Amino acid sequence: MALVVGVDIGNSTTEACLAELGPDGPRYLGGALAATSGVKGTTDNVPGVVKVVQEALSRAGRRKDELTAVLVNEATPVISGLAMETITETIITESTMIGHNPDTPGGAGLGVGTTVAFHDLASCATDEPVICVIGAGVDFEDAAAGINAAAERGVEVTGAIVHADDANLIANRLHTVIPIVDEVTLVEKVPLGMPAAVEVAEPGRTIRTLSNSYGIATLFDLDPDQTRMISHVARALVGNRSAVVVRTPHGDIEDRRIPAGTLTLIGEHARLSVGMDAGADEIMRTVRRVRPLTDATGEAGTHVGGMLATVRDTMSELAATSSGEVQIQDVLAVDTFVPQRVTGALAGEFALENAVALAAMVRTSRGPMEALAAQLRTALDVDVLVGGVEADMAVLGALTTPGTDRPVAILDLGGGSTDAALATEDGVVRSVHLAGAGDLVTKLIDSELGLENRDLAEDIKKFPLAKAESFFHVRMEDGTARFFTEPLPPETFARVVVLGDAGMRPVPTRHSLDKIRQVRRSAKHKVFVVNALRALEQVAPGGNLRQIGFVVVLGGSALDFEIPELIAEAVADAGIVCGTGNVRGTEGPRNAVATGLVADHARRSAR
Amino acid sequence: MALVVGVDIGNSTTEACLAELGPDGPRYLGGALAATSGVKGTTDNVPGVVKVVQEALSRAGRRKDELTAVLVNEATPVISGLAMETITETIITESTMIGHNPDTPGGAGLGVGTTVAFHDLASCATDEPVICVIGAGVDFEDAAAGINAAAERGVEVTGAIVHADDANLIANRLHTVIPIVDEVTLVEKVPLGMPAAVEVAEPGRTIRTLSNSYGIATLFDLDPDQTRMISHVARALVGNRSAVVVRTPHGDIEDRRIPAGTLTLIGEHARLSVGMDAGADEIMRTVRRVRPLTDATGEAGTHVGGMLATVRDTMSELAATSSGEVQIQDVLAVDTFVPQRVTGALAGEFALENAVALAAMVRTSRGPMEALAAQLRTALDVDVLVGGVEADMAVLGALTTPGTDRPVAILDLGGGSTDAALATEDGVVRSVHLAGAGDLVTKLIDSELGLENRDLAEDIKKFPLAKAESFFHVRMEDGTARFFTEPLPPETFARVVVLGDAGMRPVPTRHSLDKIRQVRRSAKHKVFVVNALRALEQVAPGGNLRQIGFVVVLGGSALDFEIPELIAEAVADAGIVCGTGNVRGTEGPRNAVATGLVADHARRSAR
Amino acid sequence: MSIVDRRAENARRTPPCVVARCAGDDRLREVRAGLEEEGVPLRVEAVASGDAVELAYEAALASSLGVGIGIDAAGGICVHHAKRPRESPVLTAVAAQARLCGHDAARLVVGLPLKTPSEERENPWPDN
Amino acid sequence: MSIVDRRAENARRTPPCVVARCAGDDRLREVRAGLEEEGVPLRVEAVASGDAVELAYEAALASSLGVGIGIDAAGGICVHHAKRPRESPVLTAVAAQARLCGHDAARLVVGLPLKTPSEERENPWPDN
Ligand SMILES: Nc1ncnc2c1ncn2[C@@H]1O[C@H](COP(=O)(O)OP(=O)(O)O)[C@@H](O)[C@H]1O
Ligand SMILES: Nc1ncnc2c1ncn2[C@@H]1O[C@H](COP(=O)(O)OP(=O)(O)O)[C@@H](O)[C@H]1O
Ligand SMILES: [Mg+2]
Ligand SMILES: [Mg+2]
Repeated sequence: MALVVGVDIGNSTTEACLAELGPDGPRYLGGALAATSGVKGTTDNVPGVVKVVQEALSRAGRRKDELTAVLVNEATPVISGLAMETITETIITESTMIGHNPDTPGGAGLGVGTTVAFHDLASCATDEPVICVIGAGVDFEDAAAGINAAAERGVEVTGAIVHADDANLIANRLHTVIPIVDEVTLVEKVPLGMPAAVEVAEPGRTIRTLSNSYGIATLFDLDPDQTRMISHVARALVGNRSAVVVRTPHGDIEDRRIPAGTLTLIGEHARLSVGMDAGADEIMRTVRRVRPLTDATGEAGTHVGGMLATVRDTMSELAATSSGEVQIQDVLAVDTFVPQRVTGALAGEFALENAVALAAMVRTSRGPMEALAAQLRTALDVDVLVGGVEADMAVLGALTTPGTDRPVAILDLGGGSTDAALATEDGVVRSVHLAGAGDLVTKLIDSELGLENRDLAEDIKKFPLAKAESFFHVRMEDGTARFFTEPLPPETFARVVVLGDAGMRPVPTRHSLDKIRQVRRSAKHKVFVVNALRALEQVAPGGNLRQIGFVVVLGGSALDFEIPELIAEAVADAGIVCGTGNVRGTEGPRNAVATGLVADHARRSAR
Repeated sequence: MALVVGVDIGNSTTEACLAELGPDGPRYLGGALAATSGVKGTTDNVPGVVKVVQEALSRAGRRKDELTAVLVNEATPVISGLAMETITETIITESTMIGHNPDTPGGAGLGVGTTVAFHDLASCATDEPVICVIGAGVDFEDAAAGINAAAERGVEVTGAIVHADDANLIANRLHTVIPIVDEVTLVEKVPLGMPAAVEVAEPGRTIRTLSNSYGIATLFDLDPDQTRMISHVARALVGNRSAVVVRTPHGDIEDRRIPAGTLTLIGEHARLSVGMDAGADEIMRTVRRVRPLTDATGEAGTHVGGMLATVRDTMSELAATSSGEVQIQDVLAVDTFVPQRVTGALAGEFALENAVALAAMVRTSRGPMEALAAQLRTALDVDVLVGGVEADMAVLGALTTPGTDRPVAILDLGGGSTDAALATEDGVVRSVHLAGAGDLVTKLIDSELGLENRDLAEDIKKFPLAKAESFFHVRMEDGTARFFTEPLPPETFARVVVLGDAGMRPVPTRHSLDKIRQVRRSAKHKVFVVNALRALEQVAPGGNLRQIGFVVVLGGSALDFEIPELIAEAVADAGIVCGTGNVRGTEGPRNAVATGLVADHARRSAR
Repeated sequence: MSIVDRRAENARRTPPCVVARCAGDDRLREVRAGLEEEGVPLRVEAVASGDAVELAYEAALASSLGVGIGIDAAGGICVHHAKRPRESPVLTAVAAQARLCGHDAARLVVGLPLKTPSEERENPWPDN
Repeated sequence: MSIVDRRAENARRTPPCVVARCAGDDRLREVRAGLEEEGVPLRVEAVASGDAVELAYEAALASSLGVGIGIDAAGGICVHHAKRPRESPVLTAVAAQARLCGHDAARLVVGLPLKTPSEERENPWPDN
């Protein structure tokens, strides 16, 4: 009996399936998996393939010299690139607002007056209310004493802006209650002698006057035109517990749209351009209109241009073709946001700027497979057969999942690309390769949370969250609690943690558990649900999802604890049975192509 | 100098504005407000009017005999009705699944076997794996001993289903780790001798196999048709930490759509019918298509029919007309969900059923105003002038808000209706009255959270949330903490509380703070953002929001801490300055109509 | 140097747990079961006599988790927290509710709402 | 009847607060300010001598909130929690960080992440 091993070289993972071919078809003996060495479809893959083959053999207790053949898929190189471009920017042209949210502002209420430096408080006139600006180095007792003394002299101090984290310390020592905003890092930039308002809400509440355009208009006696100008400020302050607005002569805060690059999409029948700042929906509508896409270019000198050029260059190097011959076959645009420091802000305020993330995919017709096969033959000293269209193989493998039947579609959710194929009842297979998959999800999580830590973002993607509520218990994201007998490290205290394989890992940000969870789920939705629908629509007969009976979700990202469920939910309305694959009833969503290679070989040998 | 008081009789609130009319226009002396007595526009309003007039006078230190005139708006009766109809129902035709989430399931993993009653464990055969079903009254030590004994005898016990909250107690006493689902109230209904699977995830994780159609197919060796049947079960189990699936011969779980009533919308030019089960979007699209609406009817014998009939009857009584003459002038449909007990469930499982809530509004051309005026004249012994179109008056009053200018639109967010008016530069006023406002928000919060407590729902609507994390501190919904020196009552411990005016009030449900917050905000969005856009679109010149310069938000619901901000956010893209009104620079969003009545009267008198 | 009383501290050296002081052990098994089901450890100290509230408060002070249970000779049970005033326990209950008392003692540790219905507690919330 | 030591309990009868035991009071004002800014009360007990970690642990045991601060004669500061092992304090710091120590002691009470950067603490998290 022949002993064969099917090997699937993926972008990230190389998988093997070992089987003995008998008269009743293949008898599967097991499999193995390892990280792909080098870029898919190149001779760099040899070590990875050797590893999985040896591992599959040794797990089954078989020797290498028993092996009849190694079956390798036609590993077409697929490269994907990611880029992100910010399309809005918040700029404070003059210092008009301080919208930050210190943990512990002091006092409560609303104060309006002219800004006066603390050191000038002793000498200031008593004819108008003042807002006291307390710079670095002033002790809280001195600050309180100074304000109390001024008040006794007849100066109406209606609020204070403080550099240090002293708001409650000062408030507790004053004879009257005034709102105090503290931790204003750049307090020296607050203009003096200007009308200003300070508002602090009661704990748990948000400000009501400075977040209302007409509230600000009332305080500063603004005319309708000035009110229109200030309305951006009011909107930026919505949801804050404390805020300061200073009325400078020409102060304004802008929501600027950054002139972003243009993406040109070249289809078989049409060629359309779309600005990056039009947003993801518009870009994707344009992609759809030019479909099938044959290439895409980005405006030179912009991020889009740079990004597409990089993808093209890497690809031309691999395929040993000129970069002009490399063609982009799909693009996925996703709306996202990036926390960025506000230009001109006084307390290190961040604004969430809008951005568009772009994934592009390049696919060559055929990589240097023959060279790879030759080197494998030498390394393993066995017959190596290259063959079988990847999509056909994946479908064959997927159909070993119990409960499936044709018409069946597979969704292979990888790291760089989302691949789909449909096998109809009469055996025809149609397939499509789309840009954007697990790596884009990780990138979105990383940037939307401002982590700048890809590894942590990957953990957040893969594992549930919890919050360490004391030294001895954590609260899971589902609300249940878990008790520990060993005290947790102080670094985790009151922090959100990821419950990874290696234990708890704190997330070093101020985001709440729920915010992180929401970013995680929406990133998965924006990439995988969107791509699943795009892909199924393209392979379904007549674009009609109702013609698909079963969808089997495969690939590394099908191991995710919520992605398959998000997709199943999205396609349920079309009457589709959708679930995570369970290849050969044992392998879960892995090993479909490797298994398909064996099944295909067995079928051919039997004929 | 004339002393006049403008009085606005609203559906919920009666407001007064007192002013002295001098040569330079009105000098405002203050106002007052009280609950409206009786239905707006009827003689029942007299006591409420008398109350606010007297209060306004006494606050300003003036006597009743100084009063020259009382100005009353044309209080057109507006009645609104609310109804909710469930359009889906989850039914378990045979006992196939237990998807409930006990707080403390035991063990972990997946077990498959035939269900056996605990008392039969001692005598059962050893040839197949079993799932042990432990009924009420079995002690946990006996349960564990029984399972251990069976295991020693060679019976493979792979999981357990338990009546009491005993899962960990049993799991801790077993020699092997098996998944145990507990607190199954109706455990006696679990069919015996059937193949079943029990899955319990690690703490903080969710089940992976029983929530996957192909997972269930693998376990029970289902063919594609059976897999299609079971796919509803898999979807219903998504997100659970534990679950049980029993394979009964014809067991199935259905997502049934309830045949709901039909709503017929009669417009000036068209008449269209739409099923309630088509959902809110489709109903609202239909409303839009027949606009202007002249009447609506509900299919007799259905909820819709009943609800519209009630509104009609109440109205005909008030207006002393026949109910056939009463006409419905607007309808707002909102998608919502209602937690409902699953028919046929074994552990008191709830399913979130889809529902549609409907608000309808009836308006007569003119109520018994003359009778009201006559009674008022007697009660106050002063001249009573009825006049001024309500919308005109509201605009006049709103324009006393600093920073506003024409073209200006007002949005009057009340309890039963959302009213809007637009005043263009040349003074023309267009107005519209829409069904659905604050009371509908309260109702949505009440039903979506399953509170059955309108008063608590009203508090949740109005005030921020917190969670009592220990006896001495609460965490606010914005993440900040607040420390108390007196211990909080045990009833609040670990519970979500509303921070109302009367202190902390626990919310007696299992919903997380974030879930409650999300329901609250989405209810406000579904009613007020939708209605604000509908209203502005109807009053804007050519339906173009960009033609509106300023929007002033008025009425009781404008006092809400987030509704005005949600609306401002939604209209910001159209370049509109939107904020909460501040009538006369002092009154906030209240008193616009009363103030407008005075301003209008002053203008006429000056001529 | 100040006088250092190490007795309490020595007690705390043991793994963190809820402490129960029992003048009777009638329903102790049920209390223990409630805690075990919730996954929180318990240490039991037998005493000669005492009132349930007193015993619970002492137990709470002795617990490194600040949660104590007192069981008096008549089977009366009290759950207390070290941060609360002595005279204001978390709950007092009769023997039949022993299991729930165990659950609630554990729930105080891990921050879950109590299971005992509030009418059965000392200071019911006015609104409930 | 068992011996009841009421000393610790008497200390607890006072309103709930963090306890500081100071062998020096150099930076006490700063520590106090940190707690006050966060809104958590402090009770100070002067002692003749002692090591900051020891003092902090004793203080934590004496605190009804379970949080203690120790200040040694040299100005070294330690923040401790009664539920932690004696030898594993929440943080130890130098006099210059007194204000942050006050903040962090308060934050242990109200469940907010600590302000002191983790490199300056005893058991830094391997990943940070
Ligand atoms: N347990 C997991 N949960 C979620 N995502 C996972 C898991 N394991 C791997 N992935 C993701 O799968 C992707 C790689 O998928 P894979 O199928 O191995 O790629 P390829 O098909 O390109 O070889 C990566 O984005 C990785 O983050
Ligand atoms: N502080 C508040 N926050 C939110 N909603 C409020 C507040 N005060 C009143 N409301 C809501 O306002 C609505 C009544 O508005 P109102 O303008 O008085 O009615 P009407 O215009 O019909 O007389 C009710 O739904 C009530 O819940
Ligand atoms: Mg502060
Ligand atoms: Mg349990």
